[in-house]
Amino acid sequence: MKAIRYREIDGNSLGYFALVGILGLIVAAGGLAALYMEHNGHWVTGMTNQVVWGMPHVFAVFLIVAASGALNVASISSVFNKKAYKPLAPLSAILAVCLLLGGLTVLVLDLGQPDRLVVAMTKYNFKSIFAWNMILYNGFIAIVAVYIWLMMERKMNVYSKYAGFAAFFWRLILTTGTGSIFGFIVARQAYDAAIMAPMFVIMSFAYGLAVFMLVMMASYKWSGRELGEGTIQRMKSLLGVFIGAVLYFLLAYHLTNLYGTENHGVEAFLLVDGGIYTKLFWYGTILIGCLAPLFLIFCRFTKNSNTAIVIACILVILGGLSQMYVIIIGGQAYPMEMFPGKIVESGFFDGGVKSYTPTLAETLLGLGGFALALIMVSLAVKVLRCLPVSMADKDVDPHYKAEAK
Amino acid sequence: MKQDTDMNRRRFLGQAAAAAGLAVAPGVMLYEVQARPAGEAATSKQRWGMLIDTTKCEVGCNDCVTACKTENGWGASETKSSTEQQAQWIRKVKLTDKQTGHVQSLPLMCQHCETPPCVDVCPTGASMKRADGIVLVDKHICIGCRYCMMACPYKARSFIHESLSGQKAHAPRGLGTVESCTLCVHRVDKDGTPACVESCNAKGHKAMYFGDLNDPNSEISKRLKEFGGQQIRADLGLNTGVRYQGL
Amino acid sequence: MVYLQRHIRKLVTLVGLGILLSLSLTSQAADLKPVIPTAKGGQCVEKTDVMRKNHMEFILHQRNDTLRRGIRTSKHSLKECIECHNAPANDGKVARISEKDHFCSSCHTFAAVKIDCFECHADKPEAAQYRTSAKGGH
Amino acid sequence: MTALSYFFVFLFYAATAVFVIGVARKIMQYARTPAPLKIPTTPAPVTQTGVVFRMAREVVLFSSLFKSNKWTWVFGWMFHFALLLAFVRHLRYAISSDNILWPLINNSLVLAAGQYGALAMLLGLTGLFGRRIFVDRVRYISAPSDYLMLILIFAIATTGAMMSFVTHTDIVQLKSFVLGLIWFNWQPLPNDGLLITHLALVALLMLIFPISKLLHAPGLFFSPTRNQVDNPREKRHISPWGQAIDDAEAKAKA
Repeated sequence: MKAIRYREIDGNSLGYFALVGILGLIVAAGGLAALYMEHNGHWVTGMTNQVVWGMPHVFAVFLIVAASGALNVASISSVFNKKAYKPLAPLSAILAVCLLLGGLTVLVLDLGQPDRLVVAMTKYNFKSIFAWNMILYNGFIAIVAVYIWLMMERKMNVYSKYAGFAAFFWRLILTTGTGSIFGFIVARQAYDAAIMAPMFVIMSFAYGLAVFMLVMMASYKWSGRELGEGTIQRMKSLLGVFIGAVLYFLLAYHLTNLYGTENHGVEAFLLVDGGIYTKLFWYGTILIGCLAPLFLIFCRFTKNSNTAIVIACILVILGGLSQMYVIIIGGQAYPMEMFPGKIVESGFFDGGVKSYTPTLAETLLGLGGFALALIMVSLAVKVLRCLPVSMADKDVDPHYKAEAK
Repeated sequence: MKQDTDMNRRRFLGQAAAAAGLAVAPGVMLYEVQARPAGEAATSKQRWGMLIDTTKCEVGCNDCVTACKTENGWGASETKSSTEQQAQWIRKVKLTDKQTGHVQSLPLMCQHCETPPCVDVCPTGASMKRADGIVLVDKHICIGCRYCMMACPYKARSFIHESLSGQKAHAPRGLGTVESCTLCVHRVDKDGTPACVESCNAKGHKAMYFGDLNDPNSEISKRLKEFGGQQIRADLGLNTGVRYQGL
Repeated sequence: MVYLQRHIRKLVTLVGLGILLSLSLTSQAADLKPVIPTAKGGQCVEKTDVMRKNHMEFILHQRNDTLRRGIRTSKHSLKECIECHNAPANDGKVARISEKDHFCSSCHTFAAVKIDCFECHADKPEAAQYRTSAKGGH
Repeated sequence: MTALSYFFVFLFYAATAVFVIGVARKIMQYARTPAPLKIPTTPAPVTQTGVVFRMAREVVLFSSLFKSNKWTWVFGWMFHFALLLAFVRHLRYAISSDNILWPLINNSLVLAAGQYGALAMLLGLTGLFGRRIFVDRVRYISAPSDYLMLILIFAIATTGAMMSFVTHTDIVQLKSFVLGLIWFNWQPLPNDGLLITHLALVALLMLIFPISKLLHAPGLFFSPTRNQVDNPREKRHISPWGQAIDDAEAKAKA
């Protein structure tokens, strides 16, 4: 195994400019959508006083959760000392920061008063898990930035392990915090469950790794560098394990809910007769987001195909977005139980299932955040030495020869 | 204009009376002045609350809601928002028992909890509870994240979805911030009664009582002591300031 | 010398552009001071030079006292500022915040200081009515 | 009008004259200085348009500095960008509401960026200062004027930020003063210690700018390693005095 050499990608090809150009257009569209929303107010969105969080939050929460998971590769190398993952640790950390920034941008631009960001940064209510999250997000960016610096500055390399440890623990807390945003809401039937926190941690592992694998495979394919089968196969198996864990947590979440009679209503809504939410859960999350990728990863006809793995990663991401939609929007659409045993009617939509139809503006804002994260990664690999020149198995795999025998 | 003149006259008389009360002799009051002086902060000696007798609340009557709209200036000003986006500080809810078909009616608004979930979750501290138990939104530092709306078990809060103009001087409200029932805090601070309660009494229903829950001699305390009162979603243990009878 | 002349021509062009730019930066009308509408009468709650520098601090302090603690003194309250400084003219009408001759806008427009007070707060005394014909709007 | 106001009126006219004439003279000097050889740092653009892009990248992103030292780049770029934001915010004192540029100035995003940019500026300056103190190689080559410039700009930024964040000044009267300067209709300066210090330091900066290292601002454009096209084979590079020798030789041959 040779010493790993890092170099910027050239980034002068037509393909690179096309990529940055297309992403830039999506970012611009998202920016315009945000301006439009702020100029008019939220009446131009599908969000209402009944469904108060919408499409922007689906994307923002997904990106934030994926950000934490994108750090997987770096964590595995620094914390669990797996040498094969080490060369990709800088890319993993950079992707994590970019995804988080993308998600936070969406979250901030959706605020009713985005120009009061300074207020949000200076006034904290420490009882609020939301305020905690702001500290967790900023802290994550700071810690991972230091981590990236320690990994990229050769003479500081020896210390990168400690920053890796810090980042690892920090991001576990971060995803716990994000899950708790929902877990701590006692008011709504679909939330108010402690399992939300660990479930978000597990989801972050799967979504983050899927995004990372796509970014890694694209970077190597499009820059004409070599990426060994060993790396892909190793990560793909890991992804399979994470998807299985997500399935397990979903099962546990719904089974615990079903045990209590008071939750039968909301469970029936999500699992049986909730219309779009039921469909999204079974087809989106379970079929597209879990079972199909598992099949692609472990079935012996597809498991060695890189195309199948790319498709599996894309499906995991789509399934993740769909799961976020079910949790965030579905959880709000189900009526709050204020008067058990009564039929409730009012001039403020009490009693019935709330409707939500996202408009173009809020969807573009969400997509813009995704594109922003990806464009930042594209620029980062061009200006920073974070991508190994070769990820060929013989260059990075410490057990390569042993296996080749 | 007529109404304004009346208001001014009333204010003038009130001030004159207060001056007369003070003028008799230092330290001697002819009558007990109820209102807290303007320069004094609200304290936890009081806890303002409301009692709603659902047996007296008439199905189909909307007077409390109308009075609140008139008093605080919401309802007519939002022209672009859809009905699901328009503000609703107080609403009438009709309940029909699934088993017996018994029908009840009640007004529902911010319940002014002792331990309000909205205050707990607010990241900036804009959601706040005054010392005397009134739960308010400090719109100066509200960033419009709507987490309080997610957390409120009563769906009592509204987000303003469009630019407003022509607000009432005593009820500032505007784009991109969250708002809810203030218990007519501007009236309460002048020893007044919330507009909804006043309108309910004016109609002769007398289904709503307002007063100090900490004062055992207040009418609301006496009634609660005698007849008891329920909280909506009592299972959450929020110790609401708004109580219901006959629920 | 050809070399030098070429560069001098460039320089002259640049300087010319610079002068044009600086001219465009300056105003045509050259109002050196804002026209501040007069108040209802009497002395303001603080001295003028103190108000000019610190009115925002007073209002900020008062807003927290009023909203969070229920202290409703009128001395530094925005409502009272408006009562006195945007009092109805002879025709009984008042200016809107969007007009240059509203008391607050007069200076805030002049110095380009953005305020969002009137997104929520009333910009006129409770009883007063707006003018129908806006003048001096911006 | 107090004597102090008159003094500041005079000071600003004098400082502006020294600044404009001084910098113009320097630019003339740079323009006249011969570039005898073709020495663009490669890889360099091979067309004139390419050079414009390269120069733009240099001016906007400090790309050479980025390649050579990331820390200096972070703080340096942070400082310069914040300086731009602060400059744009200050334009509101010099232009009126009927100006075409007014919408740019009277814009909450730009105004807020300018205000909080002050903090970024101070952070950037602290970094640049720390570099001169803590990095051995840089400390060795630092001259007193290097420190002086940093301290001067730091003082200007601090006094400015204090007027924004700590104790306010009467900016309506300040704007009257500035407009009075532009329209030769002098107005009194607000009597405020912080503001007077701020303005005096700015005038000092303008006075010494033409003889200081800050001339790197116009100087960058005249840097031959950056402003030359990489086409020595396609087009022969002849310096003015080289041309003279060529001409003389040609004459002699003829």
